[in-house]
Amino acid sequence: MSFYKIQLDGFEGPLDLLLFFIKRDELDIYDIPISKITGDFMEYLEIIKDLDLEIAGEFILMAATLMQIKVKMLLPKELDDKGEEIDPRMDLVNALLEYKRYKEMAEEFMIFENSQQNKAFRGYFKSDLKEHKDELGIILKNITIYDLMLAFKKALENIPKETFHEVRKINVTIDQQIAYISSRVRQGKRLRFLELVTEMKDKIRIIVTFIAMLEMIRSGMIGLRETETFNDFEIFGVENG
Amino acid sequence: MDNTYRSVIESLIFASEEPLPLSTIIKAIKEVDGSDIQINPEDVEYSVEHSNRLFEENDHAFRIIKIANGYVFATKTEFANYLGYLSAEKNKRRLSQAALETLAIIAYKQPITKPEIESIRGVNSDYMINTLLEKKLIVIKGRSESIGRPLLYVTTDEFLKYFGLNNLTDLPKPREIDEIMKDTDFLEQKRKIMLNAIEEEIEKETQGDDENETE
Amino acid sequence: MDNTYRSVIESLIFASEEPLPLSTIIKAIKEVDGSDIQINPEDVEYSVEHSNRLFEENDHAFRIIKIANGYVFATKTEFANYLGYLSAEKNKRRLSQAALETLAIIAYKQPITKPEIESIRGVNSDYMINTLLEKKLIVIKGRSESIGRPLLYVTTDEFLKYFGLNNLTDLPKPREIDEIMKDTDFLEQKRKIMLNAIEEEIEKETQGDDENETE
Repeated sequence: MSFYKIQLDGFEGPLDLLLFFIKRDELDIYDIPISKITGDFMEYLEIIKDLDLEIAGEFILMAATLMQIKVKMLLPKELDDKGEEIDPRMDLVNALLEYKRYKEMAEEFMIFENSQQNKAFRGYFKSDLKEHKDELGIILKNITIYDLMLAFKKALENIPKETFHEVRKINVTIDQQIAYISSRVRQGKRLRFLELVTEMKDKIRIIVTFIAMLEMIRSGMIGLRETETFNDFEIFGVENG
Repeated sequence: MDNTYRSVIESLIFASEEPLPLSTIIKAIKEVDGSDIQINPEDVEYSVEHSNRLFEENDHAFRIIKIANGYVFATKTEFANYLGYLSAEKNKRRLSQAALETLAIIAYKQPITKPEIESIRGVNSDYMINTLLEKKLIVIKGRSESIGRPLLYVTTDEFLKYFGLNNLTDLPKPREIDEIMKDTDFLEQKRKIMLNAIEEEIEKETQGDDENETE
Repeated sequence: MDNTYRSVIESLIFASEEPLPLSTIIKAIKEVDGSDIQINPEDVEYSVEHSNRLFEENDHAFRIIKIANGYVFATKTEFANYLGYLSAEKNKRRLSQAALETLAIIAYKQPITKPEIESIRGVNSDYMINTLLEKKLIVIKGRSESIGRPLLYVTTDEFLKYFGLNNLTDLPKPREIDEIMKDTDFLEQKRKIMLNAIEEEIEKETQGDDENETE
């Protein structure tokens, strides 16, 4: 158990989770069994989605990518310029390797950090340099744009209350979106996912809709069908679902 | 006391941000090496003298001296004129928070008048504006058409150069400021909770496996 | 260069709160002794080496090291546990895995935009960027010419200082992608090496104690 504890220490985001699966199951990163890994991933998505929509969004995006790859694996392969088959997993593999590369460097950085923190610099300087307060000697030492931004933000926050920030609360719940999808499906027309979400302006609404859809699939209320377009799929209602 | 503590004592005095009392030196050593370590004030004094003798013999630029509250390292006074060059730099004080705030308002709202600056800051800003003019970070550029035709202030090329900006459009926009600085502490906490949940789940799963094996 | 400058150079480095660039050392000396003084960078380097040799020979607690393009005095790492007593909580502040990861991406890819960082990490990185900006390990430097003209981020001298690097070319080279592919267990090995190093250190410490007792 402690083994896994160590493995997950500092675990970050969907790419990290995939790397974890690859390592745990000793998978060949260049030949990822996409069905299995998608299944594992969806299991974890189930845990995540109850916890937080905003963060789950990143995982949902990855879930969508995985499902898209899964679909593409079943179709005739696209060909590149040289007429060779393009592996639908290629982009994902490259993203994983690129991420892994910097994750490794983060480990190197930690070693540097460690050795540096074991050194101490001189702590007390007042015995050396005379200080005279010189009003004209003001310089912009160690001040960055960030400090400037921070100062501006604070100044605006402290203005005598005349201006208001408009806070827009997005009222959207999974249940609402389930009801919405049900009503759209009941209308009987072919309902495509992209069509469903393109009318939505907020990212969060799209994410909630996606989760709602996953929920409906899980409970057997709807099913999905592939379409001619690769990135899209069709939603259909299941009788008595 | 073992002579090996000489360099430990040096390191403590060197790194301390305050003059270091003899008693703290002894406490630090006992804390690490155990309270039964035999080390008394005379040992520390002897050790400091020993270090100073070595610094002297080898023409080093500093000594350990004892001031009111404890030991500190100090450079020898004969180097004062060389250090004067460093002091001059050091004595230039940092732009105060108030000056920075005034500069930020001018940078983002330019061209802007003094009354406008003061209505945002809520305080008289004559002194700050003068300081910034003196430092050539801002400059007067014409007059506003409003009542009293107050002077308008804008930032200078010097300002851009300092912050490494090519032009004013490179300044982060308020929208970008909000994006980076939004209440992300909260988000981060939620992320941690979520990751913990995943960890637990994985552990549970692994435990499940073990149980299956023993069945 | 006259050997008498060795202690002058020591005094300058010793009195400076920030890593002191070689060029400032030469400027300070010429300011006091006249611009016709013959002193070149090699002289300063040699002089620093000479000082370090003397510190070594006499078992002093510190050395002059070169970080963030300058010279600075620092204690040897072996005193860390004693110094921990002086600033217990200060020593424990480390960057999180996520912060290190984000910083590594910025360090190797700089100047880099937020969308680029996020596309490599696969997660929103507002919080991490804000944290790193706050710690002055990174800074905003202009905008990219790509769509939306996003802000560009680069690492700072503070970054170099934090990791004890002299300049960016001191960064270890990231491995090529096909190299990573060859041994997927690289990360695991790294971790083991690190754990071993820590264990060894602990052992050394314990042994150190034993030796002291037997001496």
